Amino acid sequence: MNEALNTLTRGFVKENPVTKMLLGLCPVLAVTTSAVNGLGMGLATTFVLLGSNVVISLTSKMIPDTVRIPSFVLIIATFVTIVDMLIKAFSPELNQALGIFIPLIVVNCIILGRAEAFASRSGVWYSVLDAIGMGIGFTLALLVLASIREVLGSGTIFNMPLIGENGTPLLVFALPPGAFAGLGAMIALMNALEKKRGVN
Amino acid sequence: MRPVIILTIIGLISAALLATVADFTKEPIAIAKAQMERRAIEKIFPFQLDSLRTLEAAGTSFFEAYDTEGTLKGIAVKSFTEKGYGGRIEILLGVAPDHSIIDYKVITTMETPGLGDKIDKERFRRQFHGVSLDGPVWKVHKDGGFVDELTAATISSRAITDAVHTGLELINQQYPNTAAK
Amino acid sequence: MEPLKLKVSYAPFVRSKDSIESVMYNVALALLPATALSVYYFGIPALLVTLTAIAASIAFEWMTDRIRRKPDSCFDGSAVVTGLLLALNVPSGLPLWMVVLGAFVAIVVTKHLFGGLGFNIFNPALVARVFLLISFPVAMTSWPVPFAVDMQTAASPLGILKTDGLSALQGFSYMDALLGKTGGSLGETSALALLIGAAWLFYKRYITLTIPLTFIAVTAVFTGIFYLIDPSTYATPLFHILTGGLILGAFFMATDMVTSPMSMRGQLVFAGGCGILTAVIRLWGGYPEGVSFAILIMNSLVPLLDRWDLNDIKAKKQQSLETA
Amino acid sequence: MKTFTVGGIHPPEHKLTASKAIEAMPIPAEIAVSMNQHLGKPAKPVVKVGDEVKKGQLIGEADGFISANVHAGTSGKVKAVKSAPHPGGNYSMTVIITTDGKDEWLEGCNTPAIDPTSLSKEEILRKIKDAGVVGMGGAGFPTSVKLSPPKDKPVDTIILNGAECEPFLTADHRLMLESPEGIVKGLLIITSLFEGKAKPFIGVESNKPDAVLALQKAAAGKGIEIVTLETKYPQGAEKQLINAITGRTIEEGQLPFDKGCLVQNIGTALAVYEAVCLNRPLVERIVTVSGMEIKSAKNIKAVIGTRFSDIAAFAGSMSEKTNQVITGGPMMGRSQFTLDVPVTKTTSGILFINNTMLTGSRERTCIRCGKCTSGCPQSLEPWLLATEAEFRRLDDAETYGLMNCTECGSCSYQCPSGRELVHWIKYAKALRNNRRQRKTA
Amino acid sequence: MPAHSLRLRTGTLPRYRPPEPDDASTGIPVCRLYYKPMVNEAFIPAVLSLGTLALALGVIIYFVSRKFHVAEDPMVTIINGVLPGVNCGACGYPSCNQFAEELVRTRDTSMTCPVGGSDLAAKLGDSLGIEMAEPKPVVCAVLCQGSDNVAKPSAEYVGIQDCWAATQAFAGPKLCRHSCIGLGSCIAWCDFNAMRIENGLIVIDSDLCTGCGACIPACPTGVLVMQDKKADRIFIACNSHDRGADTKRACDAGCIACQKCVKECPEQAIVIEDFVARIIQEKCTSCGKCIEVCPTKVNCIVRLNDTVKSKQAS
Amino acid sequence: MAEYLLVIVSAVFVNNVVFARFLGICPYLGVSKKLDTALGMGLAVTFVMTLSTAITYVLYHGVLVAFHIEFMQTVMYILVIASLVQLVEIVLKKVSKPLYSALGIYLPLITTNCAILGVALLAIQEKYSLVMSVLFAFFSAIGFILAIVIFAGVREKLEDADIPAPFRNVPIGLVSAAILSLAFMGFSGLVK
Ligand SMILES: Cc1cc2nc3c(=O)[nH]c(=O)nc-3n(C[C@H](O)[C@H](O)[C@H](O)COP(=O)(O)O)c2cc1C
Ligand SMILES: Cc1cc2nc3c(=O)[nH]c(=O)nc-3n(C[C@H](O)[C@H](O)[C@H](O)COP(=O)(O)O)c2cc1C
Ligand SMILES: Cc1cc2nc3c(=O)[nH]c(=O)nc-3n(C[C@H](O)[C@H](O)[C@H](O)COP(=O)(O)O)c2cc1C
Ligand SMILES: Cc1cc2nc3c(=O)[nH]c(=O)nc-3n(C[C@H](O)[C@H](O)[C@H](O)CO)c2cc1C
Ligand code: SF4
Ligand code: SF4
Ligand code: SF4
Ligand code: SF4
Ligand code: FES
Repeated sequence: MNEALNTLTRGFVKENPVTKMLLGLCPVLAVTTSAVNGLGMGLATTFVLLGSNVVISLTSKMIPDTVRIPSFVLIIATFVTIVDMLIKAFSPELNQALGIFIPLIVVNCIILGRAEAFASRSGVWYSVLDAIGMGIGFTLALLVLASIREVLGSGTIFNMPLIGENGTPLLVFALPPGAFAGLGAMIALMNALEKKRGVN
Repeated sequence: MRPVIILTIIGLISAALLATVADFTKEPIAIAKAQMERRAIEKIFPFQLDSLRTLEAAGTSFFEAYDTEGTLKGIAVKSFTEKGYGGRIEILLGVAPDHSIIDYKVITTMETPGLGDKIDKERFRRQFHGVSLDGPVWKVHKDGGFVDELTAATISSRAITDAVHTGLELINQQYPNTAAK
Repeated sequence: MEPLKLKVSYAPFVRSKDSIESVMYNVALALLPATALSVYYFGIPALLVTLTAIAASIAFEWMTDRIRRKPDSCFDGSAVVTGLLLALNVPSGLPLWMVVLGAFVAIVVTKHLFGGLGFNIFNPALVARVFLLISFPVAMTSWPVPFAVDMQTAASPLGILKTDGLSALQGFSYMDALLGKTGGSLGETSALALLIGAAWLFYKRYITLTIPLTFIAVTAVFTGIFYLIDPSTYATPLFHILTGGLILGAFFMATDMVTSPMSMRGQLVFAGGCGILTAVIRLWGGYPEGVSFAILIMNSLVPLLDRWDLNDIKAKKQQSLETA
Repeated sequence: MKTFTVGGIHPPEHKLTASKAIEAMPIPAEIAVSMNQHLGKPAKPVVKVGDEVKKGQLIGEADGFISANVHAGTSGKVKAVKSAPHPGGNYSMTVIITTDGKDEWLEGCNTPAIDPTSLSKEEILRKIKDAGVVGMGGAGFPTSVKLSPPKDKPVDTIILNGAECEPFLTADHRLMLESPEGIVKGLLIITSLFEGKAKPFIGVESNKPDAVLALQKAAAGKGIEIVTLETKYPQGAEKQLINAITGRTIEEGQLPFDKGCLVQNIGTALAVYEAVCLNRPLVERIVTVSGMEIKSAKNIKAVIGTRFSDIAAFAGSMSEKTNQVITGGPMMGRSQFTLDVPVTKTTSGILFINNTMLTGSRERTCIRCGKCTSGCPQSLEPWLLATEAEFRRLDDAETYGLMNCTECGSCSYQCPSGRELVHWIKYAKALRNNRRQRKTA
Repeated sequence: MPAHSLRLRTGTLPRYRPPEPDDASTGIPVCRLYYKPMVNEAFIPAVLSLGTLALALGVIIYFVSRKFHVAEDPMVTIINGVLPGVNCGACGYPSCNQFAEELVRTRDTSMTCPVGGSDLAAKLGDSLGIEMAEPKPVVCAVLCQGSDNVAKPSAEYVGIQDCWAATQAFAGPKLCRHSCIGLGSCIAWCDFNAMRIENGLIVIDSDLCTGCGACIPACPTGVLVMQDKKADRIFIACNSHDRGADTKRACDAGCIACQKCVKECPEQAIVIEDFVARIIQEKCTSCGKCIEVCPTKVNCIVRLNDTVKSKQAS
Repeated sequence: MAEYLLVIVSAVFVNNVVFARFLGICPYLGVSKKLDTALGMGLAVTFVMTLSTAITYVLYHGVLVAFHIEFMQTVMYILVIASLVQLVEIVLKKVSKPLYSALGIYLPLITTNCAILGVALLAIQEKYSLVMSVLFAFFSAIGFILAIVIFAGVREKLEDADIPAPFRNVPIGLVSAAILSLAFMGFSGLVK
């Protein structure tokens, strides 16, 4: 049980896919202009991760090496397309905000990475835990970065205004430079915290 | 040949799955789109609208809004301009039957958040309320017109003025007989 | 005789009088005419902005030294120069908290995160300026009018050119631009005051003229070509030289040795690139002024330009080995 | 006025002793003659404790091709043969002699002048070798070896180096004023070895017009060209001197004779004359004793082996502010950790200074100002070499010309950040050599 | 939730009912999901096209990979995975990878990785199916105890803080020129964090030291040497080749070559070489008799674990 | 002509894949430690990006649109890209050892480089013609090379810099990228 717990939780912080493994950074940077978008992207990715991890852990024994990658991406792409269509149908606003980055979940390195590194070598149960753990970690990272950017860049959080009409938000945080700098600061912070913990 | 067969099988399953899901979601997707539109129009018009008639003409869409009694209360039109700071801006313009502006809403914009995208703010939109085509000069203040431009976003202000003006002209062409004068 | 306490060090045992301090404080001195003039034109707010920028820069320098447990560098003059240049790059009416924020971006983010003096890739004052410009476009483009009584603002000549076209510039006078009686940031207004300072730096050999002259010449040629093609929409090259931050940028910011190439060849490419980018952004870009962006973009190419020289040294060595 | 084309600096000259005539220093009670006074392998001591020696007696024998004989500087008794501090900063095998005050020459030494034209080329070279003459301009390369270049490298230019570009030093200057004839004679002996195919030059910096005059007088009609050189450091460095006088450039890895040149210090020329014509081994030399912290700065003629402590006493002792004692000039010299070190054949000066650079923080980061590059006479990028050294990228340092650096110190002098550029370069060279040795071992 | 209702019945799929005309006229779209055939109009083309594409690509990959197959020894990868991967060079190869390649190529059982020790040797042997020789465990020790309060200083060194740099300026800041200079040039070469400077003297933690030997050539004065990794190993912790009197003047812990230990040693395991005692390790039984007779102020004969322990305590 | 020029300027500078579109960030950060490897990655990306955009363009119009199965876009595209990458890798390994050792190691990384798929999708979204799509893909890749090569230069220089420990490597890389994208904002407005 301990191992299961570990499989689940390590993705949260210790092996966080974004801040530690530096995977799937494009959506992290691109869609984090508002907390809602970050959350939506995180959940969509988690869903795909879960689906593909399950299917791949079940089928990997049957898939020969020569076509391993094409098969995996095919499976992943199927889930992504499903998510895409579901979002379009049930949350057109989110669809508009996430745009091209929904189909791009396919190439989010986290998913293929987990498929290759974990799901194809582990049982379903652990693959599910891994997917959920990593998904939560990813969502967490997105949510944190998105909240910071939304608060600083637009002066709102979950679209609720925090400053008055005349307040001046730090526009850069809504723009690409703010995304890069915010992520950089976040990773540095994680490094610093980890070092501190390591010393104690 | 096993790899080939496996890959093909995965392809077949995937395609079958997707086709099914696509078919299921086709309707909801279309509806969701229509609803987004309707909701946008509802936001423009201050009254409770009942039925909506869509008209495709002049390369754009017009929406006639009726109240529960079936009287025409307003017309909305999709209009756009290419002159924005970030390029194309699309708006939905709503006018009263006398062709005076009720309100507009920006549908798509690439204007800078916090700057140019303030064209969608109530404070800026307010100045267009009640204005119609051949009242004032359709330019921003700086160029001698009636529109108070946003600070540091003259370009966006000009663009939106252009888009609204175009929209009014489209409606005038489409509904000449209902013109106020 | 008392046994002497001798100290052992390595040759040479005499050193020139130059130090980081002497270099930096001379740059600050060279900026004094422009600063003084801007205070004369824009009054107390300009003085406040300048003092705040310098004080905040020194304070942030001191704080980072503390945090990083480094020997004090807050009075080596580089923070003063950065602060002063930042002040000269912003409108005189800028709220002081924005100035402090700019100093933070310059000193902490652009300089010390990269390792401190000598390691920074980008020009700190310019990063701060661009950061402020993009964060607070309204505040950063509200240029107070010289001798204004009630904080009246006006667009800078380049701003007018960008938004309203050449025809709106009827009243423009080259003399005013030379003396600085136009709207603009603290230091970019008076070309003359800046040139006096630059002459001092050149006389003291703290700058060479390769970068500034190439930069200005390329900008002039590029804008000149388009002026000749269509004088009714494009402004004259002289207009482009005298307005905006070209003089300030070319003589004081592109010359920052930390962020510019070391070899003559590299400097030519660097300055040429700055010139072309400045002209392109001014003529067709969304921003009226391109000097800051141009220098920053070329800053990023400096490691490659340096590397180009090093590869050449290596290649030459290889060649001489082969012939030998 | 001629000068070299690339780089160069202008440090303050501080030639405090330019007008002080050479004084002979009395022989101290004890001298310490190092076996390592030259480039190459140290000499082998050939005396034992208790041996009586005469002035000019061989006490150390050249050991190998690049090595040189060492002679006793005065008469006395060998007190010890042991490892002792050396002005190069380390220790070396040293013969310590208790002097007897008689200063008796060994028989056959210090004879009346003989005519060098009566000697064959081989005899001249043998005499130079026997007398232990080595380059007195700094490196101490055995002169007899330098004077026998390979046959396939014809020498067409012989240059006497009277530049003395280092601040403070005036030993060569005084020598040119006081013994111009000996110098010229030495030069003519050297030239004669090349059978009239080589043209002799003497290069002197423009800050010594009196020396130029003296040499011109002594050399009149002898086919020697006296060249006045711009006062610029390092005018006296071999490669720069050759460049200034002939316009040729010594490439990396080349020796002067690859470009048909031969450079000797003027002191070396005098030593050659004395060895060949007067049968005097090299046992004394001119030393500039200077610096702000010594009471009476002067030029002295000292017996090789005289300890710095004795010299300090002779020059009226140093002030309490002294914190560094340097052999050689301030640009290329070495600081000493003890005053027990003796004068060697290459000791051109001893400086007593208060180096204010030693207090407070010295080295800061490079601000890429390029001053070191513009000052480097070897067209190197010193800041780069120093960085590569700092990160121990020795191969890279080597491709950027590490071994081409003459360690002139112009770069460190110029650097506003107080970077220890030469020291880093020296460090890289040391690590490189160590690595080489281990590879071949 | 969107305004329209989504009703799904369990059991069978609901039947699809096209929207009624009046729905359109009111403008309020109503969506109801009813049963709908599995095979819709997009189904056939989708399945066919993706199937064909997958088939085609599969066939191409299959044939191309057969035709262009390149043989590679997977063993190198396996060995690489087993090796520590620190590229310390102790094995005599510049990198772990080259060690692996060479081992796979030659299957030379005498090749050893000192860092990995016997455990690793066993693993390597298992992977390759051969019996590997076991490396003798060694550890680095310092032949000097001249810390700041023991060794006398010569002059104050001001300059680049590095042992090699200091030796370029002079013989070193301690009067004894054979001593540890104490500026830690060696530390940068240790990949295992086993070295530190205390009181101007290098200290090696023999628990962390793997005996890779990377530090040894990094020391300009040569005070680092390899010793067998044995806690009670005895050695002379001094490197001074000066005469006794000079050594004594320079340092309290210096070997003055007094011969007492030589005479005391029952195994004749101690010799004096160039004014310093040396223990012939093959003969030494670690009896410790020599330690008792050494007259120096700070005993220069030490046991390996004592050096580490005492210094760790201080 | 002007239209082509605009697409080029837009793809390289104004809407640079990395700084403005946030595509291909993983290799941008991961493979930029050394200039040579960065260039290798850039070239590999250029090759695959151009080729795959051309193929997917044909696939889209020839199959997806023809049969009204646009929803299969993602699946088809990624299958093509993944197979293409694998094919190129296999062939290269056999045919040209030097080219393989130069580009080979980057090829597997490209499958998960979202810039490839992103650009292929964008070309369709922007309704470009075939020629325009290929041009767009090629110059987007040039934009990627520009970004990654500049960045590699910066990082090589930063190697010697005394950067605060938590910021070493990736964080300072991101901060540099932030400043770079700040500088690239100067191009905004150049192309609408
Ligand atoms: C980051 C940034 C984004 C901008 N975005 C817009 C914009 O969306 N709309 C706009 O009209 N101007 C925008 N501008 C400002 C224009 O460049 C120009 O300065 C302005 O439109 C004219 O100034 P004015 O309105 O004060 O006359 C932006 C400026 C910056 C710095
Ligand atoms: C290994 C070696 C061999 C040399 N051989 C010769 C030689 O054959 N002829 C010569 O003129 N100089 C020779 N030199 C001497 C150098 O050219 C140079 O004069 C000497 O190192 C002293 O130079 P410095 O005082 O400028 O440092 C040799 C030097 C070295 C290190
Ligand atoms: C930087 C530098 C400066 C030098 N300055 C002098 C000098 O002023 N006078 C001199 O005789 N030799 C000077 N030398 C030594 C010469 O390079 C050269 O070794 C010497 O003149 C050869 O003559 P020698 O073998 O007789 O000593 C200098 C060397 C260097 C590297
Ligand atoms: C000629 C010269 C120009 C300088 N220009 C700038 C500048 O534009 N911006 C700045 O922040 N610092 C400038 N400095 C100061 C200093 O180099 C700068 O703080 C460093 O870039 C910080 O590492 C300059 C210094 C000199 C000597
Ligand atoms: S010491 Fe070397 S690098 Fe420095 S200036 Fe002299 S020759 Fe050039
Ligand atoms: S002189 Fe000093 S600061 Fe200037 S470039 Fe050279 S090393 Fe750097
Ligand atoms: S052991 Fe050697 S390298 Fe290490 S600190 Fe001592 S002297 Fe320096
Ligand atoms: S005498 Fe021995 S113990 Fe003392 S400092 Fe020298 S080497 Fe070290
Ligand atoms: S998510 Fe875009 S390249 Fe990894």
